Amino acid sequence: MSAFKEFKKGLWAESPTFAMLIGMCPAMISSTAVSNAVGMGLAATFVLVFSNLFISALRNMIPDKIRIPCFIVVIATFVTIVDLSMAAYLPDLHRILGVFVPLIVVNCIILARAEAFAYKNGVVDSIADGLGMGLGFTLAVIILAIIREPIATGKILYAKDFGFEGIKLIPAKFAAALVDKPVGGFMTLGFVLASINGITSRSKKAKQASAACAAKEV
Amino acid sequence: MDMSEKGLIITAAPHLRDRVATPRIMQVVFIALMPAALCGVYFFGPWAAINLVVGVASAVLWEYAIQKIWKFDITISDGSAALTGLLVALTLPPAVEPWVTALACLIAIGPGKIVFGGLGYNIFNPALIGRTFAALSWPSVLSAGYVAADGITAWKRGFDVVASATPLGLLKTGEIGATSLSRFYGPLFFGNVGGSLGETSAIALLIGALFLLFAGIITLRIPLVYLLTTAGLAMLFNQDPIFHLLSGGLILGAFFMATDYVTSPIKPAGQIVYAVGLGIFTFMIRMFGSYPEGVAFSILLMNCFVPLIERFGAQKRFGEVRNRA
Amino acid sequence: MRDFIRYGAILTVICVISGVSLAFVYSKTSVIIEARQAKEAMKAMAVVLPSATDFEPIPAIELSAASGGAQGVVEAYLGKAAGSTVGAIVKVESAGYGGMITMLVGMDTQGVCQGMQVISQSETPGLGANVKEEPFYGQFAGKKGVLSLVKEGGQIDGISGATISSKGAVAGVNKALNIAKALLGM
Amino acid sequence: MIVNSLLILGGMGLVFGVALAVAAKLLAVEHDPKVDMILGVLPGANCGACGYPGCNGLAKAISEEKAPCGSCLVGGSSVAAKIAEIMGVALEAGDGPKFSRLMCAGGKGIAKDIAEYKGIDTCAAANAVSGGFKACSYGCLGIGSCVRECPFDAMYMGEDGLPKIDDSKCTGCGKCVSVCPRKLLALRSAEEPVNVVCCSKAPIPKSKQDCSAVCIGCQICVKNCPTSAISMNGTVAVIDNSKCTKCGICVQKCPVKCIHNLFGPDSDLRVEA
Amino acid sequence: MKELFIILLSTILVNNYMLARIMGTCPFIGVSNQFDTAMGMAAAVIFVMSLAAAVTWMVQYYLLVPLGLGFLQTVSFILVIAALVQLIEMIILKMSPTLYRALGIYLPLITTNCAVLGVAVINVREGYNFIQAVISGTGGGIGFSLVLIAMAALREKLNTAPIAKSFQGFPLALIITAQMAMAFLGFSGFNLEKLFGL
Amino acid sequence: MAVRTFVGGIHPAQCKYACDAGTVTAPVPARVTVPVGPSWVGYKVLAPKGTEVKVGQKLADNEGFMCVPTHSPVSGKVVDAKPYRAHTGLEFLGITIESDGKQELCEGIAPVEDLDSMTPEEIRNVIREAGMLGMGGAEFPTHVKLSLPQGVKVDTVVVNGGECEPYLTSDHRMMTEKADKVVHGTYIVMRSVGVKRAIIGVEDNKPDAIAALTAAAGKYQGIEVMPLKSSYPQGYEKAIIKATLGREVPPGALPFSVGVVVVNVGTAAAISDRFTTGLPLIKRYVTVSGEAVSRPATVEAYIGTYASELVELCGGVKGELGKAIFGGPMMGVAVPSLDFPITKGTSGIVLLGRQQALFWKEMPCIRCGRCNEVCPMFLQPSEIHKYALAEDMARAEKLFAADCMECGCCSYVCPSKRPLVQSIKLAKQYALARRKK
Repeated sequence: MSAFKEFKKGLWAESPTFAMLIGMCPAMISSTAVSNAVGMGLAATFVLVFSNLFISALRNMIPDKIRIPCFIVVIATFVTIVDLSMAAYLPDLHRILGVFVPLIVVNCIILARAEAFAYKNGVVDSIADGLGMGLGFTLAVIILAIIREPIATGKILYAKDFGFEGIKLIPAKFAAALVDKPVGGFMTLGFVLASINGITSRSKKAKQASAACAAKEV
Repeated sequence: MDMSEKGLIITAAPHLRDRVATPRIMQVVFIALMPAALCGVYFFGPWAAINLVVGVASAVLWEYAIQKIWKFDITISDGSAALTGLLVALTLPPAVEPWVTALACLIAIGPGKIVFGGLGYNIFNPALIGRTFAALSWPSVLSAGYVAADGITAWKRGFDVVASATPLGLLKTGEIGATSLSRFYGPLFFGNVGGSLGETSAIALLIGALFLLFAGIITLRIPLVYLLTTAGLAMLFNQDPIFHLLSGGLILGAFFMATDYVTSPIKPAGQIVYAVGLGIFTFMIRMFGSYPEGVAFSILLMNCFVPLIERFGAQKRFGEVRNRA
Repeated sequence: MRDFIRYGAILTVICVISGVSLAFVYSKTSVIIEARQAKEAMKAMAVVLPSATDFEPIPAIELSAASGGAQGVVEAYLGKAAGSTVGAIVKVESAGYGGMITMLVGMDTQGVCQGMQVISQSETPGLGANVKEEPFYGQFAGKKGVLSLVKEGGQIDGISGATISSKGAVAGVNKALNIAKALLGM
Repeated sequence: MIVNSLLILGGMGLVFGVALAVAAKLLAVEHDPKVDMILGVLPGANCGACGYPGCNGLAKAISEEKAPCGSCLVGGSSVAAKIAEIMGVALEAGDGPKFSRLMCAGGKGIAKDIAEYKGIDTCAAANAVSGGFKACSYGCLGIGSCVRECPFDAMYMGEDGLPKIDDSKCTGCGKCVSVCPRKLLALRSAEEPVNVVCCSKAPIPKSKQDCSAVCIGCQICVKNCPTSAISMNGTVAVIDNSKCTKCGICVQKCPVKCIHNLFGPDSDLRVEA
Repeated sequence: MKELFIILLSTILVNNYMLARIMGTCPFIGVSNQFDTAMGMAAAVIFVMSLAAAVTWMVQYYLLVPLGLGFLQTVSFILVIAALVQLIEMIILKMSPTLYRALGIYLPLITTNCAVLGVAVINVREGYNFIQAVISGTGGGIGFSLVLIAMAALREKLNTAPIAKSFQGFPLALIITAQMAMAFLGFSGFNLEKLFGL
Repeated sequence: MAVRTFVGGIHPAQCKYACDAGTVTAPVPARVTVPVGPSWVGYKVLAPKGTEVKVGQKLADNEGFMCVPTHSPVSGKVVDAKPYRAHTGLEFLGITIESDGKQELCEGIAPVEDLDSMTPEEIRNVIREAGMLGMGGAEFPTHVKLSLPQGVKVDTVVVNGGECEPYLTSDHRMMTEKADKVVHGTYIVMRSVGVKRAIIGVEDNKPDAIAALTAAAGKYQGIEVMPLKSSYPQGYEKAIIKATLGREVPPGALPFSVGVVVVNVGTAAAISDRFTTGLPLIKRYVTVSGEAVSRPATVEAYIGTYASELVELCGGVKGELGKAIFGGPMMGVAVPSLDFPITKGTSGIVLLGRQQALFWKEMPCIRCGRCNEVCPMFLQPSEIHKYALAEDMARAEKLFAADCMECGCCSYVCPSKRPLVQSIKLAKQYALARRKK
């Protein structure tokens, strides 16, 4: 039960990208296309789950003073595994994500979860947390990609590795190439965050108003 | 009757105010840009006129729509949106497809201005944000919008256009040499040369600039230092300084955009640092960058550093005696 | 003192485990990666010289002799089909607008260009970067002789607004064709 | 390859592990664990009502015994108790939670405006312009700087033009008290409900034309208080809460209705109004 | 000499780690809301990046390359960087508690500043020699710091602006970052060799 | 050489309607309320309710150094002596006298015969006893100004004839009509501080005043009349020192730190009055002007006269009254009604119509920098304003908010019509309060 709670929180309420605002660099790079987003998201999730697993399992062994180097070695190991596998099996994605695959190591999400959660919690909860956070990151990146990809290229779901040609949404002439660049990523994330803020504050207000009404009736 | 019951009005001193008001300043700048706009329309034909109208109208409409949707105060009456729209149109190619102008205005007004809290708080020159976004997003559409400046002939052709390159573009591609460019002086001065809608006619821009100077809206500090830095660098690198001064958006940028109050430093020393930076970046991008023109980029770049520039430099108070160590 | 040993030992153990597992994964994947890279290179070569089935690299000395000391020649292959030479592929670099454009150019034994592929470039996106798009590179297949842009009275439609990139690409193709001719002894 | 990688990474691990261990020994810094514990208990609103820079500052001050355990106004008694437990001291017996209360009844229709103010929309600014737009120079200006200052959204402007307090949200942090340029807000606990809600220091006799709820200094309350809890402090009556028995006689007798029970309807008092 | 200057200028302006390579976004957004903190962070980043560039270069060319262990690059680099940062953290805590308080949680997070690992990896990819690598690290640090400080000044200036509630804080910071990045695109394709006459 | 002036400042429309109207001498009012001050705390009322008083009789006094006595401007009976809400909104002790119309002089009112044999101390004492306050509006006790701290040497007396506020003409009239008295008063001030040189600075838009003063100054050694550029705030103490002598008074310092004593022309004339007629400060020139006054004029009025009476004297209110200002429109105080008595520092009453007084639409700051250019104190009003509005008073203080003298130039020129001065004043109050701590 608690494990499910740990899993759920990462998806939205404590979404690493939308709520905690960490791990933004890979989000910027990989949200240019839905396929890249899925690739980066799953890679990060894989690393998160396994690093959380190992760190929580070893947490009683790792002394406080050298915990960061230990965490980072564990994380880097899994990242390298992902990097090598991706180069072997998904070369096109590997080429697009380029230097950012090894840089998953320094994706703040992973170290932050190791530090803030896995080091303090049990193995099952940590796996759940890692999975939740990872999928939360994936979800966030996909949302960004769903906005960015069609604006930038006019198509959506283009994935060369899998032979998807993509679905045409707007004529290529109108596609804003800049959105494909980090500029568009930052802008998109900024507007998405603002919209989330706006929606949550509105729903909060509505909740308060209805609560106030209820209070009056009583 | 109701009013007198409220009693007299009390406010803090002073009880008199100058007649110059912000909307008036916007109007004056708008009018000062008219010679350049009319020159552009004359030389480039009907598309230019359509783009000007689309720019101004869409900027005002976007501002109205965004403020309406977000339930902000509607501020279109301050004239800044219309001015931004005009500047967007003037900095875009004359015959660019009008949807580009309209979208550039959306970017200028939305992310360029309103998200910062509206007029007075924007960090970057909104018009240039819009223009640069368009230039980087739809480069091929934009490059197709540069048309020949034929005056009457352009009007006779109507909506059929003849593509043309800009002098800086030719310089960049090496189609013209770096020296002895004096044959361009005349066209660059009067405006019968390829380029953005409002940037080609130096004489029209200078008339507007003089008007602004006499109206007390701008001082010469930023434009002059900017132009001198660019010309100086041109000479240093064995380029033709007059060609560099007259071509591209330098005059438009120096007098009408670099002097934008909101996005330039207030203190005189800061203004000089800002203007020197503008000159350096403009010339470097023109010479070594991948874009033929660097005015828009350099203004945006220096905009980033304005608050930083503003933080430096001690303030001299009245009567303050500096310690002589 | 105990801490020194303990800290050192723990970190060492973790590192050792990491090192061993990585070495294992590497040994497994490196084979696949190399194979794939080779296959990809082959694929690109197959595009620029469709008639060949086999590609034989040309030694550097021979290549430099053929290119006559020209700058920006990277490598070259002879295309073979059923044992006989059907053409040559030359990888060249040519100055574009934002930097070097690296491309692969294939030519058959008749001196007809069979195709061109841009391997890497750093041109302006949306403009010069279009050299890697089909509408541009597709024009080269089937062309013969010294190529030039339509603007200069030639056969190749340049990319509008990206004269330097287009010119650079054409110059690169011309250079490659020349070398290919030399390699094939034409 | 496996051996090499084993040696390299293992060696690096050994070197850095030992280096960090040495550094930890050499560069050890005294750190009071109490600070973290107290910080964990504090609400973390960083409101600054305690007078320290954020909760962190207060935690440090408490741990160094520079501030009393009950310094956090927002946290109230429960937090104070927890902090006292951490610090291992007994909590001083304090009074109940305090709430902000407005000591002015001069709302719309009661206190007169003499001018129309235009300018910066804060009470302090309006107060500084010709002494304010109200006839009474001591009454609430009703611009609502206190409402905007409240970090807990506990205040709102009532329809009578005076600020109102939502006790369910008010933490008694005192921010509103400090922002009022006329010092009209005060913190009161439910133990001290009866108050003279007028602060006018204007000379007696005061003009009832300016405000119909002004303490006119008639001393009827003083004379009628059975426990002599009311006295005149200059130009206004004040109630000594230690003597007040909440009988409600003064509330009933006040001719200008400027003595209020600030916690609930007047019927809570023993004598009905 | 010219060559080193080109590397320096290129890492500061043209290939700015933050705005052109998009590395270090989290500390960039996180630490730029206060000017003084940004200054402290800037100094720390320049220092750590230079040091990381130097040390990782040695690891690469004295350990990994001779033994053919290129695939251990990520692990060994990050291990070196993490340990170094932690040592520096301890030193700062000991020597200047004020600076430590100002940097707060961001000092350990320099470890996860992608720019630091990024500079190490990129130095190897570019095939820089030792001095070039160090210059590239310092330049990267300066470039990151420059935009960080400019950003902090921008955001402090906006503290008094009437920004819509939903845009306050991170959303606006991201939008500013986007516009700064757009301005920095002006440097793209910058031909520094030409500038220095090479 | 160009006409001397200071750096910064503005040139507002002059609107000096009452300039040519001559001076009206107000009749003896039936009732006056004489404010006791400057700060009424600690004042001893010498004429409590019910006392019969005569013209020039001392009503209240305080031993304090910063205090001057108050005298009755009329003869009659004290009907009230209690704090009242003055035009500034502060509470003042006011002594209300019902006049009997006889204007009997109090005993002991006599001119000073032997000025030349008096010591500076004695002169200062006479000035104090006559209740002299700075009549330009600041109401700073004159004898305090003239009492220099030990070791401080001054070389010049600057007489401030820079009446730069629009509408106001009282000093102008005073200088034209009573040039002799101004010059004589200047001479007395020079004696009291022992200097040989005095400069009467007058803006060059008052040629008749310059002519009259030059003629009068010829009788004395060392008194020079200097035309200054007509610019606001030329009449500000530090500005006029800069304009006349080119010296800059350091921040937070008083004029004597650069060897100067500044007095207002009105004060000089009042001092002369005391020495030649024996009368203390009981009358002053007040300009009643503005678009909402029927017949703008300068009135010689008794201190304590109600503003409403003076307005009636000038033909009453014209049109709809929107705003009434005590003092000039740049630095004066907007009052809630005309039911306030004038004080020793009230140089004018300006009435504006409702349309004119309605607030300008406030817009966001566009950072045009006009405020920086005009600030005579070289401050950055827009920045201080920004932080003051954000209630970041510490930062506002760091930008030297306390140096502001509230001349109003920044608010005047602001194209976005922002309340710069008001906010800076708040920051200044904060700074001063903090400094007191």
